[in-house]
Amino acid sequence: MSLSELSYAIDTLFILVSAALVMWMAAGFSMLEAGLVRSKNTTEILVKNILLYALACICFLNVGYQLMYGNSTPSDYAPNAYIFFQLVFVATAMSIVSGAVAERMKLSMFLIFAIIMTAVIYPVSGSWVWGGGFLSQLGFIDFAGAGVVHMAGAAAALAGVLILGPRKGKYGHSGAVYPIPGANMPLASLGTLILWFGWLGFNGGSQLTIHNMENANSVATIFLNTNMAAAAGALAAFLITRLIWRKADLTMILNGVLAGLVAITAEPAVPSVLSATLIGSGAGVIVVLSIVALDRLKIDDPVGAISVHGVVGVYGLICVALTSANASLSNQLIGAAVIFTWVFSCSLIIWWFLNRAFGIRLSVEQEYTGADIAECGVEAYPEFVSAKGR
Amino acid sequence: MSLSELSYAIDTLFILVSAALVMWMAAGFSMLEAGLVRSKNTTEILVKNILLYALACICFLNVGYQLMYGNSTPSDYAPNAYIFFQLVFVATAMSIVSGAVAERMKLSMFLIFAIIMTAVIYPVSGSWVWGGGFLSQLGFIDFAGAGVVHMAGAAAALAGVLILGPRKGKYGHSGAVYPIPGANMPLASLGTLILWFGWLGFNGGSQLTIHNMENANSVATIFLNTNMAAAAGALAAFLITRLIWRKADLTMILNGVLAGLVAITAEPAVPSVLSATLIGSGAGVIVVLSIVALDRLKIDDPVGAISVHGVVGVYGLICVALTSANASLSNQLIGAAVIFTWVFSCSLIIWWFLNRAFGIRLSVEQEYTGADIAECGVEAYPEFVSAKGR
Amino acid sequence: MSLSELSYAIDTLFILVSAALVMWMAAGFSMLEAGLVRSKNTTEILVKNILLYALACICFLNVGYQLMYGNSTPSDYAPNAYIFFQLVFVATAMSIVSGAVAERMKLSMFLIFAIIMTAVIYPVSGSWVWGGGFLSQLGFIDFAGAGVVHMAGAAAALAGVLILGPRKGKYGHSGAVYPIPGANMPLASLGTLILWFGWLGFNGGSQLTIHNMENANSVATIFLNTNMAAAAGALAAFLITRLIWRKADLTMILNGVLAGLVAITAEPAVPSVLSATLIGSGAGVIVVLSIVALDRLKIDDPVGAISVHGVVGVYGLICVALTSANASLSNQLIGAAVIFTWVFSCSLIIWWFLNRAFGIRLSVEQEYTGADIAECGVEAYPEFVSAKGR
Amino acid sequence: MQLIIAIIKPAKLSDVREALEELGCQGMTITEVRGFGRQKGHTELYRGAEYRIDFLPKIRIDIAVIEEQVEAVIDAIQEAAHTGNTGDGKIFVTPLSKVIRIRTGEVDRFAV
Amino acid sequence: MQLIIAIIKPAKLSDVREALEELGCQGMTITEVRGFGRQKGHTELYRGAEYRIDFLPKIRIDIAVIEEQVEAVIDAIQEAAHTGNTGDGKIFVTPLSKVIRIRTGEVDRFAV
Amino acid sequence: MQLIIAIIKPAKLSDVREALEELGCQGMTITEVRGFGRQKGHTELYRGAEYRIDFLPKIRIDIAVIEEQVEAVIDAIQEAAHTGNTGDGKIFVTPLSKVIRIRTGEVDRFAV
Ligand SMILES: Nc1ncnc2c1ncn2[C@@H]1O[C@H](COP(=O)(O)OP(=O)(O)O)[C@@H](O)[C@H]1O
Ligand SMILES: Nc1ncnc2c1ncn2[C@@H]1O[C@H](COP(=O)(O)OP(=O)(O)O)[C@@H](O)[C@H]1O
Ligand SMILES: Nc1ncnc2c1ncn2[C@@H]1O[C@H](COP(=O)(O)OP(=O)(O)O)[C@@H](O)[C@H]1O
Repeated sequence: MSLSELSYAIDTLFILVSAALVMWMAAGFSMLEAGLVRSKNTTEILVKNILLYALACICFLNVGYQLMYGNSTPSDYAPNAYIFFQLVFVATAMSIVSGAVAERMKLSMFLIFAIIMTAVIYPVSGSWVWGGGFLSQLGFIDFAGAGVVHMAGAAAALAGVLILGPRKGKYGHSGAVYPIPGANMPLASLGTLILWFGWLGFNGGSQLTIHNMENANSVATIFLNTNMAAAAGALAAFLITRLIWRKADLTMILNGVLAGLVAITAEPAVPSVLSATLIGSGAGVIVVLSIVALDRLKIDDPVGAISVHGVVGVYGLICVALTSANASLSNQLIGAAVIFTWVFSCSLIIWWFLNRAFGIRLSVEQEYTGADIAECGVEAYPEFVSAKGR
Repeated sequence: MSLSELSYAIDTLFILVSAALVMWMAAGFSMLEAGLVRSKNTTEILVKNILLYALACICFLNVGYQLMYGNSTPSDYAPNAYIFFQLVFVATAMSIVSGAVAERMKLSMFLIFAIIMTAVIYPVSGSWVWGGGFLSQLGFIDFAGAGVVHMAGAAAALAGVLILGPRKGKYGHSGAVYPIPGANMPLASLGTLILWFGWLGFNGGSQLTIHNMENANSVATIFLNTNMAAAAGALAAFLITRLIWRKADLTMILNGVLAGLVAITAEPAVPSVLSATLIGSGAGVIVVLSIVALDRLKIDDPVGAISVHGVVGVYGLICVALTSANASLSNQLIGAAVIFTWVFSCSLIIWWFLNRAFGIRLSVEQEYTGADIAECGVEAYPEFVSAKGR
Repeated sequence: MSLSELSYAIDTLFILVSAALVMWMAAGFSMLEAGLVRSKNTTEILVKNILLYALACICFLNVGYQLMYGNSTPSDYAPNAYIFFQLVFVATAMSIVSGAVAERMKLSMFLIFAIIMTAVIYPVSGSWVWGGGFLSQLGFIDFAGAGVVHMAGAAAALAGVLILGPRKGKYGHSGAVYPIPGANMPLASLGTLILWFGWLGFNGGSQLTIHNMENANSVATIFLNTNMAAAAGALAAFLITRLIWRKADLTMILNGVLAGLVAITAEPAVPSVLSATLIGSGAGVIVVLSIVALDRLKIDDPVGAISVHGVVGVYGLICVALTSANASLSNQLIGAAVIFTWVFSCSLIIWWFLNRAFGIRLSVEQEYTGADIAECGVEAYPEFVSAKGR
Repeated sequence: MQLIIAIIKPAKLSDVREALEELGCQGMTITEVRGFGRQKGHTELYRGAEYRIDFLPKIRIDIAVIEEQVEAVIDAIQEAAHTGNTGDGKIFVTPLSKVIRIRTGEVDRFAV
Repeated sequence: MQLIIAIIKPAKLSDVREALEELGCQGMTITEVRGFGRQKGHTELYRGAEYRIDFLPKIRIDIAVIEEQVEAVIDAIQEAAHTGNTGDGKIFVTPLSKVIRIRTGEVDRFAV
Repeated sequence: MQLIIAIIKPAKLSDVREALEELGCQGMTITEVRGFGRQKGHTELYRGAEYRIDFLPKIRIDIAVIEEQVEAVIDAIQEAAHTGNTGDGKIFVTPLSKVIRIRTGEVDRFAV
């Protein structure tokens, strides 16, 4: 036993704990989405979330990892810890998509897209930033993946939503928006709190080592900043909804939490704790405005994923230019644009092709009856009488 | 890399993991309270829980921390890890309040109180015990906060409940108590299990260092004792309810778990594992009796927070005198009395003032319709038909 | 402070974190089972899960541990950390039983059995494998307890189910199977994801040390393999149900996840990541077939515990012979047979005796009204109108 | 025999039940319904979009009574369910050609 | 045309439905209701306070039938829903002045 | 006075409500019911065992109307609830001997 072995052990433990927390985020997305869809589509969204996680692990491990990182393996900690940590990141990106396309997409089409996204699309743009590719050489900074993971997921989601169209009954004539409330608010809140918890591992673990004072201090700062950004996001979203609508809209507050988390993800270690709070507050405001704006544009996103991960992802990348000496605004914008263009175009082509070839949308009758009966055969709450009929 | 750097790293990691677990307790309180209120007040209690956590972080970081600990910073581990750990403790204290005043208090008044509680009231009494103040000099022992955190939260809650009064329909003439069952038992159970899990970090992390054999053994003992006290609390609460009412009242068992946890919090490292089990059993019995007694006194506490955290908090502080050589019964009682008096008086004044100035209670009509519609605009389970009407 | 003290600290931290994750599995079993039973039996299954955990801790600590491990205590890490880790394992075994006998067994009988199981039955067979007993000397390999914990739990469950009989209305004349859907699919999914998360600690922690490169690499491999087996189990279960019934049966996918986890538990450190994936896939297929087969045999297991933990547990033990050079098929089969025979026979005798002496089954009227009213006095979702009447 | 159908505010259910019990009514059947009428609903808000809830929770009571009791039951319900605010509800009376008690096969006045 | 309203025990629903199908009834509508009557409810316990649940879950079946079938349907329901214990429920028969099938516009005997 | 009971597809509720409002109907009461009829249910799958769901979600509308309005209301419902597929539902009309508004005590035509 030597100092360096102990250091190896502690870094491995640190990464494994972080990776476990990120794995746990799968439960966060599952519960968040299960809470925000109607009860007739709840079983199906759970199936999607579990299978996308499974597929992400298998596809990225066997294909994507190689594409993204080549054959390099770390030596300061267990390589398999690193691989596990990377796996769960891909699943996060894919989880973002499932929420945005919920309640109307065929399960099979979604799974096919998940395979391509996690095996190819994500790893390619990921390699540009984290695999030593041209964006990293340019000086584009994205510490834990506000762009690589979150905005990428949102870009794929946006492409899907554009091809798919809104849920039946969401938009009326002359700009009317008919809200479609989710069935289970405690579940949505639980999901958000799981994500808050897991995000400490997502951002903290991205430091990858903790074995000396400098790294330990960084990791601690990341934990604190991540938490403060989320808190500030919640509060800002609350204040603005209360200001505009005089009500405390829970789902907006939940989106505010997630927006704070996404925004700080781009660079959680450098800002002061006050800056992190401000970054989070900005995210909380932006996400509320963005959700309303997307609804005006008839872009139907049941859980707000495009706003939370996409719009706020870009905002987070821009913030890095303000807080980090090494970053420049232009590089951050170029990086964001490159990733977005790549993921969005690939996704658009694939969704479009799948739609032409097989149709990606449930039939009107199936959408009306609900994806649970159509795809899964069992309802989420079979014993409870629903006040909405179908 | 040196031994001391590694030690710094491992302690930092230990505190961060513990703090993350305590952060996660926010989900525990949210789910527990969301399960124990009626469905018409569920969205609002979720809003309260998330916002109080956010406010606690922001207020304590910017004001309270300074009040409580001055400018001292630790040097054996990352200061930011320590700050994060302290933040989440404050949120715990405030979570206790939200449960007790549930189903009838205005959201805005609650949030104003949360600001004052986390910025001033808690830090001041906290400084007396953990900031080197007079109670610590006296020899008052409260290892992880049975008094500083839990009883303090319960004192603030009690003051609020006294000003606020019981929920409409809870108490009838001539001492009749009309139970108002919570809407979702699995959620309440989940919340309790989250708290059980998170409490390992709450108590364990309070050791603050783990880097040598002595500390590591202490932390392990804390984990084991904390778990045993919770288990014993559950069992004792079950046995006594079964004895008295011939039924296994789930919510009493859940309160028994939490009572065991609160009781051992005062000193989890010193008692033998058998003593910890006994302390937990006592807590399980006391909490059941206390809940029934408070109902007799028409002190309406929907989740049992005052009994669990307050009555059992004092009991826990007293137990320290029995198991710990350094503690004396009189000092423990003085400490408990001082903290209670401070927090209770300040809270009473603030609640009273808020009530005079703005009214802290929802209107009768709003209470009847439910806080969800009144404050948040959306129901927690909008699709499910309720058998209770309103 | 010395290298060996730091190593002691890091191993202790590692075990405590793992143990906390295993403790958290109690929430996983609780939610899984609460989701898969009908709403009229939900409160009671929650009571059972919390009490069995409490009993397992108390009985194993005071009686079972001694039986299983004698007086040996570890010296490389804190003994209490080790004890806590062992405790939570026993609770896992017992949790398996509660699911299989759900919706029809008396609470009191279940608790009595839990005492005997955790104080005696489990520790005795456990000592043969992990306490240095004859099975370990034989060369039987069961790294983290696919046999010792999971198959043992399933054997006790099977004995219980045989004495107890199926739920009223489950099986009709001439082989008809009437499905009895669980009340809350999101809860079942949450439970499964909790188990997935916690299982990383269950398998990872079983390595017990992480302080040097070799151990750290092993632990990392275990995390990765455990995750991959679960992912593959989910996918395989999905593919086979989709193939046979053209639907994505959520509960089968959840069982596929758990089957993958159980199978890899027998030896998670040795197989390559590809082998782990294959082992998991096999488990996913087997579990689906086994569930259908048990239904044919009128063995009524509401949550699939016997298939997931029993049938797949044996499969996992067999797989060790294929991937591990030190294992032989015959030894694995002998080990499985010995444990099964011991646990099954003891359990059968006890269940049989309890049934003779007191009756272990609820009355027909109670089963019809639901265990919640009969045993606990409060319904799980008192406000929601049920479409099933009773 | 008449079947009296009363739509009332949920909060008034226990008062009505007690009033009916005092009259000697031994049975009734209730249903969760939602009513639309002069009483206006409320506005909800979800993700920045407002919408109106027009159907309000009400309780429907179905009670079969013999002719002699019709007036007394109507009066009792009206008194107990009355708050004076819109939305108090309605009472509908419809003729019954037959009533049977399933358990005993008794009919009409012996069945209620 | 008569509208037959049966209040039965939930557990008896499938028996009743089968009996009615055998008679050739092609349609019916059911509602979850809660009944108060001679059958006593049960006591629940919540946090140390006991309370009685007086309203028990029942199923209400509404079935419109032509005059010729009234007796047969009543008999079939009574037989299928009978257990002999209190709480078996009631059958109410009320006259219908008109029945319309929405899909086709057919009326009365062609509409049921 | 007649009580019109319409069983319709849930998706048609808002159309029907709007049609009735246009006619000047100021009140109605709706109930979640489940219907059995010519419209076939669907097959569900749970843990490898299939089963049929025969009762489909429907909405029941109860609306008390004065004689002069009966025909107009029936026509309005039929038109608004019509899709032409099996399962569109039924309208039942049953006589009311009395209607009372609880709030004011007004009766019959002044009460609806
Ligand atoms: N014509 C009607 N037919 C059936 N139910 C009605 C009718 N009018 C009102 N109701 C029921 O009575 C309830 C109360 O009616 P509303 O017009 O709001 O108040 P009020 O009876 O005080 O004038 C409504 O919510 C509805 O359930
Ligand atoms: N007068 C009544 N009007 C309407 N429903 C009634 C009436 N009496 C009884 N019921 C319904 O019939 C059910 C059974 O009645 P109950 O008196 O308990 O038993 P039984 O019919 O065997 O005497 C009750 O739960 C209630 O739903
Ligand atoms: N005889 C009946 N009595 C009461 N309700 C009926 C009757 N027949 C049909 N219904 C109701 O009408 C609904 C539609 O009937 P169905 O036979 O499916 O279609 P259609 O009316 O188009 O022929 C059923 O779901 C049921 O609720």
